[in-house]
Amino acid sequence: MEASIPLWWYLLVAAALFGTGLFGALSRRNAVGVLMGIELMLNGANINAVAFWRYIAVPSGAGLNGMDGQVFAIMVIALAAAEAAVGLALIISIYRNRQSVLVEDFSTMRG
Amino acid sequence: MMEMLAFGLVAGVAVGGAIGVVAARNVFVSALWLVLSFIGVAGIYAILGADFLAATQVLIYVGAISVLILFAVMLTHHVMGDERSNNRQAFLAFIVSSSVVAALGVLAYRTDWPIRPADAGGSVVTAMRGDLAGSSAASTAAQTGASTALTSTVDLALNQDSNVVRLGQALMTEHLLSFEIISLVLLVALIGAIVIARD
Amino acid sequence: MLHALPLAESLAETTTSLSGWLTGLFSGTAPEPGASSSAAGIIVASVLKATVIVLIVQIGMLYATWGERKIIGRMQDRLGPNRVGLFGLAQPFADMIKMLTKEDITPTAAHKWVYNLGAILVVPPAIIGFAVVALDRNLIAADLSIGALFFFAIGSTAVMPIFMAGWGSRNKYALLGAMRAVAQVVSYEIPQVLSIVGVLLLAGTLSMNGLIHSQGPIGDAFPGVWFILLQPIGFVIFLLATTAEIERTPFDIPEAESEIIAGYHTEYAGIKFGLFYLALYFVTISASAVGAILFLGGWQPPFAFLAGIPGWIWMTAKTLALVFVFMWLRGTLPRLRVDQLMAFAWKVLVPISLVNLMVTGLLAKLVAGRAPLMVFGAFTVANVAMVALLIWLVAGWRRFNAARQITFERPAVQAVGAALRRGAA
Amino acid sequence: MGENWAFVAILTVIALTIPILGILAAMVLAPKRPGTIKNSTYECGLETVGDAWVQFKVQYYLYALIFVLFDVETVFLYPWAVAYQSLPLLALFEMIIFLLILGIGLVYAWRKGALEWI
Repeated sequence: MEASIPLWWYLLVAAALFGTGLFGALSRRNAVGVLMGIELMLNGANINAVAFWRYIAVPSGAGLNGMDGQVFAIMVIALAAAEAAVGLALIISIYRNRQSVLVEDFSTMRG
Repeated sequence: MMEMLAFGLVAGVAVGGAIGVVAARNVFVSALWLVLSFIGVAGIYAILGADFLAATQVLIYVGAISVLILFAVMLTHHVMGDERSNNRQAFLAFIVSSSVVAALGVLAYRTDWPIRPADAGGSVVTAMRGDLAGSSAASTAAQTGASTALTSTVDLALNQDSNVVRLGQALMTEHLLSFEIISLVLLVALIGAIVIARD
Repeated sequence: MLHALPLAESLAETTTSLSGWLTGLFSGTAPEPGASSSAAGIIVASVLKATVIVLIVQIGMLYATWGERKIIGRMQDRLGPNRVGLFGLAQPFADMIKMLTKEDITPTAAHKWVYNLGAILVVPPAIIGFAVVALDRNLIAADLSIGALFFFAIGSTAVMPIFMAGWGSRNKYALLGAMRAVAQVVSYEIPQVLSIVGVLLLAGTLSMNGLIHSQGPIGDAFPGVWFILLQPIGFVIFLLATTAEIERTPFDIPEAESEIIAGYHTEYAGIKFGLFYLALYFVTISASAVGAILFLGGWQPPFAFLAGIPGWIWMTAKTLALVFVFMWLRGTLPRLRVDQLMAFAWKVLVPISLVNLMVTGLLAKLVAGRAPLMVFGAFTVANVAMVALLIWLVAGWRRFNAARQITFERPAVQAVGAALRRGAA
Repeated sequence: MGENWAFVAILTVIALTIPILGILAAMVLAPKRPGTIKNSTYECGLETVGDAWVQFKVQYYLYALIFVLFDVETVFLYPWAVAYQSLPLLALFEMIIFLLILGIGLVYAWRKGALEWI
């Protein structure tokens, strides 16, 4: 029962989430929507980390605890929280200055 | 069989939610789809045997980050109505992202992953709870358990209770530096976000 | 409710033995927890268990509403419901029929999907938490290794339907109520999850049954050391934070009818309003049950010689006691002022629970392996010291505030103060 | 392990059907007499002015912000607490450093008035 699902299924789902997030990040006009796309991409990466933790042989010994995949995923979640906090604060700040959250309006840095 | 069914269900929820995120025209509705996708990902973690991570995913993503996103949506009210949600690059973006998915999928399928043999060995780490009455015997047992967990060959038998314990040990030993740095990152993010949002 | 329990027990035992029997049949080995069972067995057992849980919870909820009205009535020198049935015992069913036959209005302005989904989704988070509640030694539906965290994670998702209800109604007051409700719920979630870290630290597990086992009697003569004895501050914080988290009085500002109509469920009528009501009582019961497990020893009897009484009676009694405390709070305390609400969570509860957690950590290392009586004594001394320190700090802070107010109120004192400040500068 | 999660999944499905059944029952039992006034937005009898989906104060975002970062902190606290008995005393100080650093954030938010209710 444990290994009835092949690893690549998980990787495929992760890739699908990553790809959908990438599409969202590239194509949304709303800056909050772009941020949601980035969160989806991070989730896809996290699924990979946990799937590898579960499936891939780890070299034994070396004082390893064998929890690297999960620790990695937790760190990513923590960083995603920090990223969302700062990113959304930036969007709110820009909105208050320019009354818009559409990314094509944020082009003052263009040469 | 049942596991495959469960996997199909949660994977469908995760990917379907993700598609909803990019397809919805209203940002608020888009955020609700995002929550659904997060729940699906939590289900995938549960199937993978990462119980703690599944709960964390729900606690942080569904319970916290989504709240942050929804509050941000409320604070930027111009976008509440339906709108043309995609920009002119949408077609190009679709080609790029679908080719990324195709490439990753083919790679994942064709690579010969070094899968570890299914559940080799029994559980090395016994339940490490020592109750409070916890005489010295209990605590020494816990300590020897800890040392075996740290030094013996890595055994991923899914003894869930010990999984959380080992996670705590990993955070306090091998990953101590990243653990402490995370607190700094969170502090900087908090201060930065307060400064930026209040200005 | 009491009549339903033996039935539940026998049903749960039947299903457990059923799945165990199926396992043994197919694998040829003795069933053990965590071993893979047959899919059909698991599904049948799960559906039965889930139905039983939902029925018990439903009846418990109906009589919790009745009990609350009776208790509050007594506290306010009234009789409470007494017309429908004996002692008004049929009142909840009359209410249910009323809810079902009332017209169900969807406002024209509302976002139909989000509005209706909000009412539907408010119920599941309140029910799913019961999955990890242990009624007796072997009577736990899903003894997840992360039980306590699972409960809080499910509880944290309850903000989503609130948001959906408020936004979907497209009503200023509903949306304002939703924003305030979410801000309050998430603020009190932090002290709630922090308050039990001390318990986890002492028990060394997150599993609900594991937590109960570690509160068992010590030897034959000693009573069980419940965590309320070692973590009284944690328990009080847990109780207060939970009251706010489930938006019960005195923390019910998000739905304070005197301020913002009825909060995020202003626009809901009939059965959909009933669903919000349902969810409120569900979470009251489940939070009480989890409080009983974490701090009151769950199904463990208070004294070893009382072990003859079945565990589920203890568990039910403790849960009902905590439900009563929630109702008592509602009958006794006035509603908090809005500006005190957030300050109380962040400036009082969070710092106290952080200090409590560090002290507990230190003590747990210091007394590890000592005799139970000494452990208990050390914790008592530490708790008394912490409470004394807290009282001293609060008193000092109030004196400081009083002194500052006098300075502002009396012109002469103010003038002297200003002169002193000029001199200093 | 698997059966526990299977149970959670099935309980979720049953928990979803209860409100749906309730609403379906009300559809059959409850009267339906809609009217323009009855179905209008409820504001104690006043005419509704402007859209409800208005802009809110940034203060709400600040609560959510502090909440998210402290929620992340609990995720690190729980495994630490569960593993605590098998860890040396040093772990306590490692956690105290972690909490102190985050505590600075709380004090900062406090001083900047991010914790005041509007």
